[in-house]
Amino acid sequence: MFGLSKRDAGLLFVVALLCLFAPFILNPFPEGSAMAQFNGGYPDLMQRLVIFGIFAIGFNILFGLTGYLSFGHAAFLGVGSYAAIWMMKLLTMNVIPAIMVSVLVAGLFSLLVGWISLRRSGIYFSILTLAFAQMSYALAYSVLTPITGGETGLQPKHTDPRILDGALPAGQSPRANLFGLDMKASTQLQLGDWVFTFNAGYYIAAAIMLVAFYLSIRIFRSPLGMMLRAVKSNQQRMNYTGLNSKPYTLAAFVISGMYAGLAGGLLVAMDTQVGAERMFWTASGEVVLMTILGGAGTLIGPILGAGFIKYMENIVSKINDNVLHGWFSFMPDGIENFMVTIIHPFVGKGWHLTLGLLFMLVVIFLPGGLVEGGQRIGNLFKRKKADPKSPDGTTTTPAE
Amino acid sequence: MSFSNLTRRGLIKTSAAAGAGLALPTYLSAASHAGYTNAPQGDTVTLGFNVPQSGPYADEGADELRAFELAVEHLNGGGDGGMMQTFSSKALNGTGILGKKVEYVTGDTQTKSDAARASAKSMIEKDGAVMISGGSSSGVAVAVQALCQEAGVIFMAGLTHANDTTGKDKRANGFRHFFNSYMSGAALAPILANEYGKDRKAYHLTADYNWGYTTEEAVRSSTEAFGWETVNAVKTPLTQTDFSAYIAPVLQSGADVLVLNHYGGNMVNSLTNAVQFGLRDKMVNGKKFEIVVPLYSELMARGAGANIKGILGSQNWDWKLEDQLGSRYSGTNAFVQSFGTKYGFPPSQAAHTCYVQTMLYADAVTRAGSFNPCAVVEALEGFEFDGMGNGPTLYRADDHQCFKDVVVVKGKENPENEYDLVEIVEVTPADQVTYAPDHEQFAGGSLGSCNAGA
Amino acid sequence: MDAILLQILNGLDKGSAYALIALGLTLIFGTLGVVNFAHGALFMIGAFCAVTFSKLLTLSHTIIDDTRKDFLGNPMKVDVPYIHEFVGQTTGDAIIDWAVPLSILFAVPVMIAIGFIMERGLIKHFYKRPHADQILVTFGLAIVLQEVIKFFYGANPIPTPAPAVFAGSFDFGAMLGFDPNTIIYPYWRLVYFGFAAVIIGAVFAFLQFTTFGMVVRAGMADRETVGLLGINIDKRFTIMFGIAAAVAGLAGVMYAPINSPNYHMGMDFLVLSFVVVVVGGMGSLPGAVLAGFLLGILESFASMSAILELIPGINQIIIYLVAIIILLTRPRGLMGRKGVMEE
Amino acid sequence: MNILEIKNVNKRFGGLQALGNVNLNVAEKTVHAIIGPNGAGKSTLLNVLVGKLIPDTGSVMFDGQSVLGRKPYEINQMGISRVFQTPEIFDDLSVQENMLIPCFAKRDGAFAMNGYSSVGSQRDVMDKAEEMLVEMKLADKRHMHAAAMSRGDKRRLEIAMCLAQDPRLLLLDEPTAGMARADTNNTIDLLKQIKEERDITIAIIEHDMHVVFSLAERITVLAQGTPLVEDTPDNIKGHPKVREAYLGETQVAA
Repeated sequence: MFGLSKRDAGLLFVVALLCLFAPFILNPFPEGSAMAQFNGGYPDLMQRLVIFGIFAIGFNILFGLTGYLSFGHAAFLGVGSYAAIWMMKLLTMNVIPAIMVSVLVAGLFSLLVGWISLRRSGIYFSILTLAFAQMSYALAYSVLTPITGGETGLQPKHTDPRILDGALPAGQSPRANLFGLDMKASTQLQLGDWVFTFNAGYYIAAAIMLVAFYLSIRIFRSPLGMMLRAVKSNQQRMNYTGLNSKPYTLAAFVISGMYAGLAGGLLVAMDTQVGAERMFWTASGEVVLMTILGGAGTLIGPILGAGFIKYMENIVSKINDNVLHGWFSFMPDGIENFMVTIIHPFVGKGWHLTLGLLFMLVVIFLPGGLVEGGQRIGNLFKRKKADPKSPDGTTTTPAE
Repeated sequence: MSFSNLTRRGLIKTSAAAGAGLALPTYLSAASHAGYTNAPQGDTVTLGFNVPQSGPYADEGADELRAFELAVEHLNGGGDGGMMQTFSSKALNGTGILGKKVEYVTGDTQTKSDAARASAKSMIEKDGAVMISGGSSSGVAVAVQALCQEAGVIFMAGLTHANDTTGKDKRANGFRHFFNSYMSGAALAPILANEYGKDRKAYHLTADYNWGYTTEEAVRSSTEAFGWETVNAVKTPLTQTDFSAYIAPVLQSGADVLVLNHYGGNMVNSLTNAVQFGLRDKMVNGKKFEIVVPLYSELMARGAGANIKGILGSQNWDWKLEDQLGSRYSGTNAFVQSFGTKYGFPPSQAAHTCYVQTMLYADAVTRAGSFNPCAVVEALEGFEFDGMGNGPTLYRADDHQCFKDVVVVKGKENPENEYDLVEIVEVTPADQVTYAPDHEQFAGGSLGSCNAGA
Repeated sequence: MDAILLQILNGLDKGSAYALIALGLTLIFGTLGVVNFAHGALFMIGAFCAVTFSKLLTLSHTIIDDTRKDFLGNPMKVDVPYIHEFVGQTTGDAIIDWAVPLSILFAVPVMIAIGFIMERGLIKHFYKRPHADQILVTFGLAIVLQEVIKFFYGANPIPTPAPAVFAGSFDFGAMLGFDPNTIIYPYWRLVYFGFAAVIIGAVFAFLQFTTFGMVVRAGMADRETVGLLGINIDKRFTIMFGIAAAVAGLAGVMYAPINSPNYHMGMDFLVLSFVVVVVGGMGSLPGAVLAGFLLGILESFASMSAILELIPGINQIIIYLVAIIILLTRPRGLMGRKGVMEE
Repeated sequence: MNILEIKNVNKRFGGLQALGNVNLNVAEKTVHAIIGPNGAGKSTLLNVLVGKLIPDTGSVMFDGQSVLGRKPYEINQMGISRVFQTPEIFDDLSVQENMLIPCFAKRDGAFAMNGYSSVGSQRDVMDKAEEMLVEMKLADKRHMHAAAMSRGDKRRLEIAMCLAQDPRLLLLDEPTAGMARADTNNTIDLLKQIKEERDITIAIIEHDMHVVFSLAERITVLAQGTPLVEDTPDNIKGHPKVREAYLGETQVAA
């Protein structure tokens, strides 16, 4: 199907189903119940999950396949975002030109950065990419303020020219749209105590994510993907097999830069604003963490990692003591307060602590990331003895 | 402690069909609400408090959150009512807002505009918040204000001081109680001229981002009007931690005043460094060298420790105002009393502004008789009030900026405890810090019109 | 001229801080082959050792003073440090005043212990894992460490002043014949410079002149061979990790008066220290020191207003720009060896 | 006809003369061994041939074209494949993938943006790789992880990968170094088979005299960076200069 093997097509199908039914899957708890705090099925988070999924999928093409660890990919995301918002300010609020230009601009910028940084390998490469990203961030925050808006960032305003759009009716703010379909348009479905939200922007972003995922599967299964894994495995043998590893790594770098630009453009399409912090080194580090946490070099891993981190950031950080008291209110007062005291450091303002602990636990116990965790659970159920040396075993399959 | 479960949109509770769970699916579009975003249904209303809980401003965020919780308690009739006793508008009566019990959700802005917007969006989309408040930087305030404008909810800014928030980036759905860079400059300049003389040479170190730019511009133009000369202005990176390279050349320039347009960690470090260099012990041009920090908070003063002693700066409010300057600032003691009783220490200016913003919002809704953002905007525009700790105050309709007296403070020489770090030098009356809505430092934006959302 | 002298002086001082932080990082790289993203956190914990120690010194009991009122009108609670009761107020205040230098005595055992626990409990299991895993696990650890500090000390910076005798600054200008006040430098920063020089010298001497150091250096050059010689290199590596942690911690302790410690100061220094180490060449101790001074001096020059007028914003990017230029012209940094961390 | 002509090649490393005036010709379709004691310059010479080192003076012509100044991958594309002392294969890939990569390099050249069609759909390359796997008796290990193979199999795979490119010159750098006797004999048999079945020139650098004398048609003896003698194996065996300068050591090595 679609030129994919049965297994890959199955994976794509599963991801497509997950995307389609995300509003249900992410909202498992009824409204008003204590557990509703864990519901993530609102448009902004769903959009972020798929957009950062795209970012991580792209990053994985570089890092997962070639092993080149870029610490500057947030710069491409940021540059894509700035390109998109400028399209919206100058041309039209339609998201199509914004997204296309963001991919293009990020691609060009990554070509430049990659061309220079790929002269070095290992940690030297990492530091070069980090240096470019930090320079982009520092300049965008300060001297480039006329172009980037600096600290306050850029948002569409009434007064922007927008030459392709007609004048806005009085009292309306410019809204990102796809040929008139507002990205914020939502429909709600109420089933008993449950409420599910279907958002236009989310489904557009999810569709783009599926295309991006499909293309990444094709790259993984193609000779290019194999060559990129060869780069990671043994560059010496590659060169002595008549293959020039430089253009291969550069291709991977630019492709992943374009994915980052696409994610940046989509972020703007869904939420029309850009701030320079998007390019700070911690943002670059975040996509590294997403990819490793999910399982670098695996197909589905980066999406899982991105979802995991963004979900933690948006859900756990919002749990305050009030919510905790709500959860444990059925207990006697003493125990209730005790439970709240125990959990308090790990939620709300302590969400970073939980994240840090989870990073450590995953790396220590699941070296292959969340994907390995899934495989282990799967193997438990299958009760099958997996030979770790065989290519179908858990530790060796390079592209699951 | 009892607390009912947080609800989203509350609409489920009232839906008769909900209980059965067998009813046919009901299709709702956002537009079928009461004509504006997140119209509260049922007997509760949800407010969103979006403050920095991680990152360098986490402590300031924590103080803001305390104030919000206190405000909610007072609105729902708990505690001693705080400023509701002194507030000139008597619309609020401790039964929530328009009879609906106030509930709230919290989020972490991380002092990053992206994270702040994500958090605010989750409050609007998931929790059904009808008003967002909080924040500790202008970048976040501008980003969230723009979001609230698009989404059709009210934004009551927390601590944001850059001119841009009610200048080039102002929005109809956003309101700022806190003062701004221009006001700091205008309030400080006469007192600086008075204390340090009119023949002074100033050297500015400015944080290299929007707030820094507006503050430098404001302080420069105000002090130059009093005869000061600006010998140099150097921009410093936000990520700088060691300012020695910027401070070392100050004395060589012949300047006799150093103005630190820095906030937060930048200010704590640059001031500490400047004092280390012994600048304050020097005599230049026959005058004692002085350092000025246009805006500083109680937390920054605490971070700077003994270095803050004698440093002049401006504040939006101080908890000693009413005790020291009398009943013009009524409301101050009421607030300090209830905050101090609940938490054991006096509130910061960030806490004050967040508390007041919540009260003002609740009052505006009550007076308007509706949660509709456009009705709230109308009720707040041009609203004159008193008894909220700042003396008579105006929410100007032209730019949604509050105009009130500005407090000029000085680091205390012998603080009695860690909450008693500043002393009030003088209060610059509101009319001296008022500017025309089209003042050049605020040019380039327009409010647009209010957006009620779906 | 005086402006340039001043910035060189300033750059040397800044560079000594960079070099000191980078030293421990490159030591761990070189000996253990581990990319330690928690190194910044060790620096931060060092600074908080100073904070903790001065808090311990000022440990107080509370008495109620009925003659004074607090802000709510209740009787004032006054804290009296125990140390005043033990050694009298004057001596007690003098000891509190010297808290930062004294806390070195407290920090060294604490940091070595933390280093041992980290290495034995965590890092040891990651020697053979990919660098990416090392980065993730140490980054996770760094987050956990700083959140723990934040939980106990809050997010606000905590002023930790140097002893009063080091307040103020030394006038080099007057000494060299320039106008007074043109080249001044704070006493405490000069102390820091000297301290950094001593620590760096001590680490070098330790590696150069002791048998232990020789084995470690041999291990840095060729780990397998040393292992084949039957030397228990693991134990030595644990000790090296403890030393690296102590060096980072001491850098933090003495830095506390320069910038008030806060819980995220480690992250602020992390990127910078990595840049320093890489520019110097992975695993090269002299390289790290050289790069530290080079970047410190260049950063100081880039912040001069004459240069900023010429190239606006150069102070924002100078470190990264220099790193790029050096890495492009010298593939393994200033003094890096081939094959280290290039895979 | 000579496929490889090395003329007056000199290479110094600081004060060390690694190669001194090397003149050496390899005739087409022969097996030519280069022997010599440690430090004789064998590896330096090899590195010059594959483009890893550039000599200070002299010329190296492959099939009438200079290889000097070309990158290793360009020289490989000219038709020179190299087998390393320790097998250099793609450890993280399966045996089949290892085999596919040289086949793609043969078909598509040094770089091709072939990122959309799956590997499996490119039948010509798949078939070629399969053919090689069968020929080299690796077909049953097709799905095995390359790193998991035995040393002998890795060597076999590496040679197979080189052969898949149909090189005109196969360079072998001590192909049996560190191998057990049985593996060494297998490798010798394999190389003999290649020599018989394929139209190929083989240049071999070897320590092990057993290997050299079983395979080589001509032998060059290198000592201190300079060719000492070049002759047939039989003559080399009896050559007094060689015995004196070299064979004493080889007996130890063998």
